[in-house]
Amino acid sequence: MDGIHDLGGVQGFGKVAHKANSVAYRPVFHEPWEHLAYSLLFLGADTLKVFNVDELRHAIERLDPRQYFASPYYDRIVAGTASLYVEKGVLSHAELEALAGGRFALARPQGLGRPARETRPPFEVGDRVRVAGAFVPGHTRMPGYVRGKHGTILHRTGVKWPFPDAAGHGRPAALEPTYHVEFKGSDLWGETAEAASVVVDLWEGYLDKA
Amino acid sequence: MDGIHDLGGVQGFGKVAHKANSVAYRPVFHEPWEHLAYSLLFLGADTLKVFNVDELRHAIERLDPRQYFASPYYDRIVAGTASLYVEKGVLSHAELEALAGGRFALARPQGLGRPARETRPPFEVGDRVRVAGAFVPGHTRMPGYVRGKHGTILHRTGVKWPFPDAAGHGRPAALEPTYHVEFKGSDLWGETAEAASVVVDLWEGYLDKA
Amino acid sequence: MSGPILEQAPVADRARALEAALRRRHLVPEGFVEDFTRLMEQDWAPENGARVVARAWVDPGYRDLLLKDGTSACAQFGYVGPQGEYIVALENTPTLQNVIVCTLCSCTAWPVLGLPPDWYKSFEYRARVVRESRSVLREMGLDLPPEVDIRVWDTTAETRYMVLPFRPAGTEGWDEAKLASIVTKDVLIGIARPDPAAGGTGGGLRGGGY
Amino acid sequence: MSGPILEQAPVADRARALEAALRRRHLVPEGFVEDFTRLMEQDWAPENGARVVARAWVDPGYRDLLLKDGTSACAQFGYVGPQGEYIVALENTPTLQNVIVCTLCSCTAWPVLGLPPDWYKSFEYRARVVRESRSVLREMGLDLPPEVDIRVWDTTAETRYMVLPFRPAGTEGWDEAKLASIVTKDVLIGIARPDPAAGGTGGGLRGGGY
Repeated sequence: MDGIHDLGGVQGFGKVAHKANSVAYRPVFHEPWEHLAYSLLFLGADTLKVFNVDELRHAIERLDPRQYFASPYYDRIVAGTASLYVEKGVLSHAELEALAGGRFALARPQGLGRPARETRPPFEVGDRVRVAGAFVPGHTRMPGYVRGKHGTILHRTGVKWPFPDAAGHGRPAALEPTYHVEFKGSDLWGETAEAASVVVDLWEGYLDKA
Repeated sequence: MDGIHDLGGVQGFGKVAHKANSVAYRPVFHEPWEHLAYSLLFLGADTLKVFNVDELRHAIERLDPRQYFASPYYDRIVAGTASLYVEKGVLSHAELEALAGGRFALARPQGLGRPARETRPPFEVGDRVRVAGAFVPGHTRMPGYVRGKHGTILHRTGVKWPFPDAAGHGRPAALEPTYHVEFKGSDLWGETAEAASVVVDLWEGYLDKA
Repeated sequence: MSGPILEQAPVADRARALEAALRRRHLVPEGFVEDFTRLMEQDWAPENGARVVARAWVDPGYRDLLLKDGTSACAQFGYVGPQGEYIVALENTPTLQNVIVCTLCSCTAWPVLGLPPDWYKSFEYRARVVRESRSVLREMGLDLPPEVDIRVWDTTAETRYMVLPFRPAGTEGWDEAKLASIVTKDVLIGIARPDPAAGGTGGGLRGGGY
Repeated sequence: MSGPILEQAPVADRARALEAALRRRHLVPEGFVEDFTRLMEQDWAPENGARVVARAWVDPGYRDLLLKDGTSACAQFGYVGPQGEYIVALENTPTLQNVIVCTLCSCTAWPVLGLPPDWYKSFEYRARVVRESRSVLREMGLDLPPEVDIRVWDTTAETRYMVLPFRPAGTEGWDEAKLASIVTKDVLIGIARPDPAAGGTGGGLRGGGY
């Protein structure tokens, strides 16, 4: 989906609040609850297998855009994780709000997602490809800034993964390799581009032979 | 600029909070300060001529994206208007904060903008045109969703206006007509489009003959 | 990171601070805010657009003028002023519904429609109506049959639009005032159609009905 | 409209509520949160990636393996686990700087880089580094000469990247531990280059220096 989480290339943001090598990275967590965000996420995704990480990503994308923008990172993880526990019937929204002592905003409803394409011959390193001009209402891992763009295959992964546009909706997902596709900076951002190239890791189903 | 104000087609938003013909539109203002937003804006733009409305639009686009998303409409007008009075040297940021009794967030700095193109022959009704694939770091009135798209001229305005990519930065701006350009819904949003067409009002300088 | 950015003096205090700073420099002419507020609250009203529509329904010559030169047609009633310098009327038919939006900010034909309503300025409407037009209209109460095409007009330049609805059956013999009474603000924006059952007995300002 | 959406119980209370709800259903195994937190706080650390880099600098065979099969090379040190199942090392040269980002969320190679730092997760970094790479790096303290190309890697699928910097002059004769001491988290992400002047006397965990 073309959500506000799809931030690549969005203009109007200020400086990154960091000077290279100037900041201590410990302690890893800054608030006494932050460790719970990833812990309870991986409890659900890995140990309990109630949902998968694609669904978690999509749950965060389904937060109201105002909530997404106003919430710090681990708050978004908590909100997305809680949304899935509720949607999967493990917990109820009412009990979460009772325990929290106030409103506990969850994600907006999800749609159906979409299956992977039919199997096609794989691409090879050096192939020119075009990112499909698809408009996907649900979860996808194709950032908007490469839609319809031409690039070159640098690498095909030796492992296959579930197609996220299906997996992110909890439906069966075909396994596909992904490709490291290099796009010329000027093809993405015109003369304002400052990188020689941007490499995006794209599922096979997002690509067509150029 | 490809800012977060460029909302056309962004997904993830919920229902519009309105039922057709069900809501009273009076009183026009809901808070006792809201009338000041447009009043002080038009004082500066029309009476004092300290800035123009393109600059005001750009000032709002230059608000921090988090502020933009968290602020109600008239709050954004106040913030943008105040930013321009300060940038033009009419008021100082410090006095605004002293009078407000707290922080008064203003817009992020602006860039240079860009001039209009050289004059070219005008387009005619029925012409097929292509929106230039430009990546404009400053103010522009070309919404991102038509960049590079093909459309058809429905109308050329009988009046010319300052090219906003220049005017929005307070620099001299050539006058150009605008064109009502019709884009097929499916050309903009693929098979998910629900409108037969979208008509966008575009300055001549945004267009090339297809 | 998001917290500090959003922490500000209340917007009411910031709006008053902006006014106070301008006043103590004697930059606000006597009565300026009061006069401009009266324009916004009283003079610019959807009843104006309704009168234009009613006249076009009963006077073919005026209708032709309205469609050819909306600005002049509106000026005949004295509907002129800011955000009304170049008015274009969009003609609905039984198989075409025109809908107005401003995705980049919230431009509206103030003199004939009044100030834009809250929902028109909402992120939801701005983001969705160009892409999910039919769903948005249905959610808002206008469930168009599939044979009706939707044409969305994005107010990205200086043209200000008003919708000219088609005169519904059941209004035969009505006078202009009665006809105007079924042309609401929502009808003029294009998210509703005139409802003959709602026809009042006269024109003028109506209460909470729209 | 934005106010009510953002009003919630404090995130600390919501995170604790989620934990409490899961615990009272006995869904949280004994020690699960503590063990996972130890992994995040202690086991996954940029010192791991630094050791990998130092080994590659002194052992050409290991370097070849790292560039051919990063996952296996990291597994030789025991650096395996979630978000480290498919590791690809990106080789810098004196004229090429690789930079890692995740524009859609904040994917990172946890086992070798540690959890992503705050700035990596910021909207600023995610939005800007794919488009304004050189400016962003300069602002953060890495002012690359124009002859150095930038290649940005967007972590949009399951590949997890680490940057293999080139070994700087002035480190001749250093042992692996000392070499590792100049490979910071920022170096492994690609927003800094190793600084021989910062070389410590041994490996292991360092304090606030990075």
